[in-house]
Amino acid sequence: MVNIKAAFNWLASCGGCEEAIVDLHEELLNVVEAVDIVYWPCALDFKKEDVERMTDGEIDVSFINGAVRTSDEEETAVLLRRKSKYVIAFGSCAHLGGIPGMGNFISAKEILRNSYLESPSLNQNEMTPQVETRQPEGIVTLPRFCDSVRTLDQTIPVDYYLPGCPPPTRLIKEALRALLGGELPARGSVLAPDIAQCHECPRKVTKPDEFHITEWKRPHEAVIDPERCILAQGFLCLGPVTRCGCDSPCIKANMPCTGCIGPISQIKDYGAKAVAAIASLFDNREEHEIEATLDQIIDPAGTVYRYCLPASQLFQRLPGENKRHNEVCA
Amino acid sequence: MNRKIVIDPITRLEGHGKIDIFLNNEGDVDRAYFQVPELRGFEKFAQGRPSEDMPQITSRICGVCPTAHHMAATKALDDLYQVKPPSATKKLRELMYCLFFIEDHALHFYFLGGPDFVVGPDAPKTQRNILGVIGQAGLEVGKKVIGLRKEVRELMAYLGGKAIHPVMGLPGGVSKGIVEEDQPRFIDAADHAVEFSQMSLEIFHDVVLKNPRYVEWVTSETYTHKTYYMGMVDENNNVNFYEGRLRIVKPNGSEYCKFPPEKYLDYIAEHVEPWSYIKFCYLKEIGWKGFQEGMDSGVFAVAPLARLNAARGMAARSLRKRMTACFNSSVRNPFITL
Amino acid sequence: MRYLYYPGCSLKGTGRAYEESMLAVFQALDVLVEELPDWNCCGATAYMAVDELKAFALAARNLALAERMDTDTPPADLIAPCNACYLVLNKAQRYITENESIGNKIHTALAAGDMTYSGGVHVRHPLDILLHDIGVERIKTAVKKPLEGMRVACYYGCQIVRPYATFDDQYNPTSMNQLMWALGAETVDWPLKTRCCGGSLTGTIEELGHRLSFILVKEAINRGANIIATSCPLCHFNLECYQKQWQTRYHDDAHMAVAYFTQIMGMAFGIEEKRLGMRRLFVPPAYIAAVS
Amino acid sequence: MSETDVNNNDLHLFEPRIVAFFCNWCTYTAADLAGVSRLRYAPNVRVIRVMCSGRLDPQFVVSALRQGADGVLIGGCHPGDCHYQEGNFKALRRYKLLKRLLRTMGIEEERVRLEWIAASEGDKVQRVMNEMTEQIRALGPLCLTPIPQPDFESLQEEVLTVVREEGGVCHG
Amino acid sequence: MPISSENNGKIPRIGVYICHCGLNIASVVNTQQVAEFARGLPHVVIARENKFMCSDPGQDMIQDDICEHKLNRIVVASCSPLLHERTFRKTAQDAGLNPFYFQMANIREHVSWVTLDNALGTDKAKALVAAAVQRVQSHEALDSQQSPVNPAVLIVGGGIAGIFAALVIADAGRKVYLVEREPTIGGHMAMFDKTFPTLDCSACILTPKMSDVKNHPNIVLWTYSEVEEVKGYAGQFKIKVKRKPRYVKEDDCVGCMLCVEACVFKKPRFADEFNLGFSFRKPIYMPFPQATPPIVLIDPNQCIQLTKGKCKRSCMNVCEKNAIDFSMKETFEEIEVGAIILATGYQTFDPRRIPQYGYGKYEDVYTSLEMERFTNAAGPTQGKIVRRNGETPKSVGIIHCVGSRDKKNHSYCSRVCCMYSLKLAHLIKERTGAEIYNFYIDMRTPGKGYDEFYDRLLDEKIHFIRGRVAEVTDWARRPEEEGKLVLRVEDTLVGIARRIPVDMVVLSVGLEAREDADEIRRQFNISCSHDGWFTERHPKLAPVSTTTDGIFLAGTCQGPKDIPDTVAQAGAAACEALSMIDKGFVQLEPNTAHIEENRCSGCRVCIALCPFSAITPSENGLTSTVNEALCKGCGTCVAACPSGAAQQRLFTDEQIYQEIEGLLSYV
Repeated sequence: MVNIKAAFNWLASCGGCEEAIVDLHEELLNVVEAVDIVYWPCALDFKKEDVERMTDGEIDVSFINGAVRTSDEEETAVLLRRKSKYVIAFGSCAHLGGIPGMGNFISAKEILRNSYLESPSLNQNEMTPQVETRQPEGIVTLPRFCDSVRTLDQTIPVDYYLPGCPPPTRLIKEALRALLGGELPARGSVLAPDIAQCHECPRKVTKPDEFHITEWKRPHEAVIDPERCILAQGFLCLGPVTRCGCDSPCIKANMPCTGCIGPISQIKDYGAKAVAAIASLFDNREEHEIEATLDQIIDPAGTVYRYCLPASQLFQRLPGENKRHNEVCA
Repeated sequence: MNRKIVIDPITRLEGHGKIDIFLNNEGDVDRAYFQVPELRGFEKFAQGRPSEDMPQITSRICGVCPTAHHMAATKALDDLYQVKPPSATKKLRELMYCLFFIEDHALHFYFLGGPDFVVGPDAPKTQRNILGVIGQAGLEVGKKVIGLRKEVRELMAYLGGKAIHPVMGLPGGVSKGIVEEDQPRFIDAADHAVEFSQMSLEIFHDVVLKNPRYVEWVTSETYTHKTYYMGMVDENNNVNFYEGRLRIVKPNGSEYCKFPPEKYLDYIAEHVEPWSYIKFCYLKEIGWKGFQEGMDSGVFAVAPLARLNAARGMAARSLRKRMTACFNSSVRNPFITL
Repeated sequence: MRYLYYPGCSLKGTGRAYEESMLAVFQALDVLVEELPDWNCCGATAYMAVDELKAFALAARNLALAERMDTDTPPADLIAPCNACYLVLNKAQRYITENESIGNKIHTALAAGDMTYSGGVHVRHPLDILLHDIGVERIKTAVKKPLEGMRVACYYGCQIVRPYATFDDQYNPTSMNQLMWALGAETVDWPLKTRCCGGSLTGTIEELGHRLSFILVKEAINRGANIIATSCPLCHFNLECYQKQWQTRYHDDAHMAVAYFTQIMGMAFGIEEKRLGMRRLFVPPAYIAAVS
Repeated sequence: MSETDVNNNDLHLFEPRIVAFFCNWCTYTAADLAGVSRLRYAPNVRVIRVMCSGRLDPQFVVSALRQGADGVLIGGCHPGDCHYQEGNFKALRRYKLLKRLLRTMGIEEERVRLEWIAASEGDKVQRVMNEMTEQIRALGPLCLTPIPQPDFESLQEEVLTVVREEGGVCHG
Repeated sequence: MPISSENNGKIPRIGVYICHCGLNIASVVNTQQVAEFARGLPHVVIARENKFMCSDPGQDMIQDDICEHKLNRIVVASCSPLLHERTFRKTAQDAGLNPFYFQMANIREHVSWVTLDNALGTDKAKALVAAAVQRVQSHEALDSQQSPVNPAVLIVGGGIAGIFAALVIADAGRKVYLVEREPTIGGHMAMFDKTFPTLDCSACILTPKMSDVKNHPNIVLWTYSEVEEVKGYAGQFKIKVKRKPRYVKEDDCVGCMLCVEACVFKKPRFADEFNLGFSFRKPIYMPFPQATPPIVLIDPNQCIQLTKGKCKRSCMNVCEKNAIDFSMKETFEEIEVGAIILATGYQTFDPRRIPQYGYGKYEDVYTSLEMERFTNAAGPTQGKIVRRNGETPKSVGIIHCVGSRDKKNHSYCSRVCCMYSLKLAHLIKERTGAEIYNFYIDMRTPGKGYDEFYDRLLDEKIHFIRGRVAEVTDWARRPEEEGKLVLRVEDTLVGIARRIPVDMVVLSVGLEAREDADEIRRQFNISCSHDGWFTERHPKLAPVSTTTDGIFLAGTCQGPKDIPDTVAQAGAAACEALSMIDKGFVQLEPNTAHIEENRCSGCRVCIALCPFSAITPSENGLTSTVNEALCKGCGTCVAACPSGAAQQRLFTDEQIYQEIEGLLSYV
C-alpha cells in the first residue's frame, strides 16, 4: 500500500498546531510510517517551490492551520488547495479565525498605525512596512496586510475541520485514523462530536437544576470551587455554547471554558447565541438592574467572539466608519 | 541587474521567515534581507480586552513557547494588580516554567536546530529533520526524546490545563495546585530530565565538539556576532528563567546595565524597517546604528546563548562544569545557532 | 430661588402698584427676581389681533433674551405678571415650538437681529410661582397680620385660564383663593371669576365695556365680598377706575375696594403701604385697612 | 443572497429595509389594529410573527442584518402583560446584552430597537414604524462588509472538481 | 409527531393564493404583479388571485389545485393570520393535506390598510409573500393536540349580564360559579326604577332572575368575593377565589333583620352605598330588601365590636340562629373550570371632573344614577322627587353627554344616556309636572321602540335644547333667576346664547370602564382598549371572545350598552362557553417546544426560563426534557438553547431563518 502524501502548513497562527502534531508523541512515529510528509515548514526543509513543482491534486491531504491575513498566506492556501485532494482546516484560526481573528475588531489601518507609529517603544522614525521597498540592491517585497482576517474556508474551499486551539490530540488521532481508513464523514463536517461541552464536563453532576446568577465574577475576583459547576458559581463559562471533544482541559485546570473549539453545527453565530444563553442565566427585571449585571461582563464582544470573530455573521463592521461605508455603497 | 535568491519559507523554526539574498555581479552575496512576512496585530486587538485574559490571549503569539508569553503576561498582571504571589504560587509557576523549557529545548535540539549537526548540513533535505536525527542517533534516542517530552507535556497539562496555551495564570496566583499523591510524578520527571540533558550533552559533545569541522565552523566569523547580550539573572547574576532582573552585557562580557523587567522602556527601543513586519530592538541609550555589531551599535542578542553570555553562570553547580566545557576561554560565543 | 421677570408696559405704568407689591412680596419670601434687561413690548393682545406674526416676533425677542440669561432654574423661568403678557408670551412660545411654518419665520426674524431661540424658556405667572414653587406653608409663615374679616372675591380674568390652563383649572381656577386662605382671609364663591372684565372695550365701546365690569363688581358685592383681588393691570383698571361713573350710568352703587392680590399678600405680610403702592389705588388704603 | 441591495443605496431615495419581530399577543395584534384603524405608516418595516418576544434568538437579529436588513425592530408586550408571564423580560435581557455586542461591532444603537406595544396601541405601532424608518434613513444603509467567499476561478475549479470527485484518500 | 400523507412529498410543490379582499387589498396592492412575482419563486407551482380567498369559491380553488397540481404546500396572502389562519388550515386539511403545510402572508392589515403608496405597498406585499413561500418549504406535518374541557364555568360579576349568562349555562345542565364582589348580586340594574323604552319596573324583571340564581342547583353563588388568582388555560383553568368575611354565617342567616333592629346604633348613621349615600344604614345591614342572597353583613370599619373589640353585641344575642360570628376570617376557595365569562360591568363618570357643571358645589345638581334612586319607590325619597330643601322642583334641566363625546373626557358615546335621560324626563314630568329641559348634542335613539319613545316625550311638552351646556351657575342676572340654577347654553338650533334658570339639574353621566379594569385584564391575561374596555377578539366575527382562548366577555365590561344588548351578549357568551364544553376538547396549537436528546448537552440553561416549569432534567440527568402537556409554546427556551437542541414546532429556527431570508432576498 502506498503511503498517502500529506502537507502541514501554517498561515496566520502561532505554531501551536504544529506542536499539537509533535505532541502526538510515539503516535507520530506510526504516522510517518503511513504518511509521506511532503511539506512542513516547521519541521522539514521543503520550500514553497517544492510544492509548486507538484502536479495538481498530488498531495492527498493538506492540514492547514492559521487564519488568512496576508496576501502571502492567501497564495499559499490557494497553492495547497490546488495541489491537494483534501484540505483540512486545522485548529481554531483556520476554522473560525481564532485569536488573530480579533484583528477584525479594528481596521487594518489602525493595526499598522498602532504597531509602527504609535507604540511607546518606537524610535519614531515614521517608517511603516511597505509591499515594495526599493533598496540599493533591488526591490524587496512584503506580502500585503489585508483589510480583514479571514477563515480558511472564506479563502479556499475546505473539506474538513479539526477544531480547537490547538486541536485536542484525541481528535487529531481520530481524524488520522478516519483519514487512513478512508472512513471520513460527509464533506464539510467538523471532525469532533457535535454536542456541547457540558456533555462531557467532569463537573456536570454538580450542575444545579436551574441557574439564577445574581453576580458575574471574573476568575481572579473569587476562588473557584474546584468541584462545582463553574458557571453556577457565577464565572462566565462558555461551556454550554461550546462544542465538546477536548475533554475540558481548562475546566480541569479550574478555569472557565473560553470557547476555543467553537460552536456545534446547529449554531449560525457563536457570539449571538452566546448572548442568548448568557442573558438567560440571570433574572433582573428593572432596566438599571439588568445594566448593572451586564456591566459585570467586561467586553462581551471580545468574550464571545474571542476565537471566532471572522466567522461571525456580522463578519466586520468597523466602528465609526459608517460614513465611509455609505460612500462605498452609494 | 544583480541576481536575487529567495529562501521561502525559512524552515525548522517557529514563525514565518523569508530571506532575500542579493548577489552582486561577481555572484557574491551583496546583501541579504531576513524578513518576517507576517503580522497579526496583538498589540492592538488586545486593547479593550479584560486584563485577566491577557495570559491566554498573548500565549497565542507563539504556540511553541506559549508558556513564556503566558507567564510574562501573568507576571504583568501581578504588577498591574500590585499583588505579590505567595510562595506556593511562585513555586508552581516556576515548576511550570521549568517543565516548559526542558520540553522546549528538547524540541529545539532534536527537532529544529539539532538536525543541522546530527545529520549534517550536506544531508539531503528529506533527511535534515527529526527523522534523520532518529536515523542517526538511533530509535532508542528517538524514543527517549519522545518519551521525555510526553512525560513533561503531561505534567504541563496537569498544571496548566493545556500544555499548549496553558490557562493557569491569574493575577497573584494560579488556578490549580498539585495534590500530594501526584507530587512524585514531578520529582521523577525532574530526575528523568536531568538524565536526559546529560544524554543530550553527550550527544552534543560526540556529534559537535568532537567534529573539528563543526567547531571551526561555528567559531568562525560567519557564525559570530559581537553584540550586546541580554538575559535574566538572579541576585548572583546566575541564569534565572522565572524571575529576576534583566542584565545586559557588552560584547566583551562586562556588565552594561541591569534593570527590573517593568522598566524595559527606559532601556530598549524598537526600530522599524520598511521591508519587514518585525520590529528591531536596540538599546535606547546607544540608539539605532543600523545592522552593525560591536560596542557602538545598539543591536543586542537574546535567547539561550545570550542568556548564558549575560549571566555569570548557572545556579546549579553540576552545570557549571558542563558550561565551561562548552566555552573555552578564547571564544565567548561559539554556538550561535544553539 | 431666582427668577427672571418680564414687567411689560403696564407694570411700569398704570400697573406700578402691581410691580411694587409683587417685588415686595417676593423679597419678603426671599425670592430673587431679576428684571429681564432690554425687554420690549410683549406683542400685546391688541397687536396680535392686527398682525399675529409681528406680535409673535416681538414676544420671541423677549423669550430669546430670557434664554440667553443664565438662571438657577433652567429652562429659564420667566415671570410675566400681567395676564395679557402672560398669555401672549405663552402663545408665542407654543406657536414657535409647535407650528413649524410660524416657527421658521420667527427664527429668521430673530436671526436678522442675530438672535436665536431654542424654545427653552418657561413663561410663568406669579400665582403659579407663589402656589407651586413657594407653597402655602412657606407663605403662612410670612403672615404677620392675618386678614381676618377680609372676604375676597378672587378675580382671575380670562387670560390665565384660556385657552391654556397651564397651572390651574380652566373652568374653576382656585390658585388665588388658596393664597388668600393662607393669609387668613375668606373668599366668596363668585362664579364670574373668569368672566370678561370688559377688556379694552371700556375704551372703545364704552357702554358694553362698562356693563361687563359693572356686572362683575355688582355680583361680587352681592356675594358678600368686601374686596376684589386682581392679577392683571387691565382688569384691575376696569374694575377699579369706573366705579364712580357707574353710579351715574346705572344709578346703582357699586363701590368696592379692588387690589392686586400681591398687595393683599403684602398687607398680610405687614409690609408698609408705601412699598405696596397702596397710595396708587383709587379706593383709599385706609378703607382696605378698615375692611381687614 | 443580497449583502446590501445595490439599488437601495442611492442615499437620496434610500428606502431602509427593517425586519420586525412581533409577539403574537400584543404587538402583532396592535399592528393588526393599526391596519383596521387605517393608520398609514412607512412600508419599510416587514413583520415576522413569533409567539412571544422571548422566542427572539439574537441570531435572528444578526442574520437579518447580514441578509440586508438595515435595522431590526423587536416588539413585545408591556412588562407585566406578557402572555407567558415573563417572556418579554427575557427578551429585554437578551436585547440589552446584544446591544453591547453590536456596539463593539460598530453597529449604531438605532439599528436595533425594542419596543413594548400593547394590543390596543395601534397608534404606537404607527409612530414607532415611522420614527425608526426615518432614523435609519438618516443613518444610511448598514453595509456590512460582505463575508468573503473563496475565489473559485483562481483555484481552477475544474481541476478541483476532478480531484474532489475522486473521493476517499485511502488507496485500496 | 410528523404524519405521512401521500400529498406530503419531500420536494415542495407550493400553491400561492393572493386575495383581493374586495378592494381592501386590491386597491393598494397590485395583486396581479404579486401573483406574477410569486410564480417566479422557487418551488411555486401555481399562483392565483381571487376576490375573496376566504369565500367558498376561494377555498374550493385551493382544494382543487391541491388535487390537480399535487400541491403539498399552501401560501395564502390575505388578511391577518389571527383572523383566517384556522380557516385556511382547514381548507388544506379537507383536501387531504396536513393543515400545517400552510403559511399566511398578512397583506391587508400589514400592507394595504397602512400603506399610501401603491408601488411600495406592492413591494412590501411581494416581500411578505416571498417570506411565506420560503418559510412554508421548511414546514413539517404536525398533529394538533387536544386537551379536555372541564365542564364548569366561572362567571365574574353578578350584574344582569352575569346573572343571565349563569342561568343559561346552568339551565343547560352545566355547573356555574358566579363570583360577585358586592354583598349582593343585581349590579346597576337593581338600582334602576324603570327601564326604557317600555317603562317596565326594573326590579320586577330582575329580582326573579336573582332568586333563580340563588336557588339554581347548578349555580354556586359567591357574593362578597373576588377572584384572587387565575392559572391554567382554555379548558383547564384553576381559579382561586377570596371570600371576604361577612361576620354573618351565610348558611344560617335567614334575613329576619332582628339583628339590625337590635344593633347598639339606634339610628342608622352610615351612608348607604346602595342609595349612593342619600339614605343611611347601620353597621350591620342588608344592602337592600331584595338583596340576593337575602342575608345581612357587618361593616368591619363601623361595627364597634370589630373596631374597638368591645360592644354589647346585642345583634349576636338577638339572633336565634347564632348566625353572627365576629371571629370570621376571609377564606379561599379553589376551583377548576373550563371557561370563564367576564361580566364585570362599568362605573359611571364622576361629574366632579367637569367643575363648571357644579356637581358637589350646588346641592340640587344630581347625577342620573342618583335620580334613578330618587325615582325609585324603594329609594331614599320613596320615589318622591324633591330638592334638598324638600320642595318639589318646578323646573329641571337634564344635561346629556356628561363625560361622553367629549375630547377632554371620553370621546366615545355612552349609548344609553339619551334613552335614560328621556326616561328620567318622563318620570320626573309624570311625578312633578315640572318644566323639563333636555340639553343634548344629538339625540341618539336607535333601537326597538326607542325613537317612538322620543316622539312620545315631545308630545309630553318636554323641552329639547340642542347645545352643550357651558356652565351651571347660581349667579342671577335677572330677578327671575334669583335662587335658581342657571344653565348657560348656546341653543344651536335658534343660534342664540340662552340662560335657563331651573330648580334642579340632572347630569346624564356616561359609562366608563371600572377603575380596576386594568388589574382584572392582567389577571385574566386579556387586553383592553385605551378607554379601558376589554377588547374582543374581533369586532365583527368574535365579539364575545377574547385573545385568550376560553375567556369570554358579557355586558358593559366590553363597552357601553343597554340592558337588551347586555343580555343578548351574555347569552352569546354563555353559548360560546357551552359550545366549548359540549365539544369536550380544545384544539391546542401544536407550537410546543421539544428537546432533541442527541443534541442536548444537559447544560440546563433552559430550565429556569420556563414560566410553566415544563422543562426538567431527564432521569439520568444527562439531558433535559420538555413536558409538552405543560408547555404553552412561548419558545423562550428555544431562543436560549445554546445547542439548538430545543426547537419549537411551527416556529423552528429553520423556519424563522427561512422567513427572514425570504423577506429580504427577493424584493
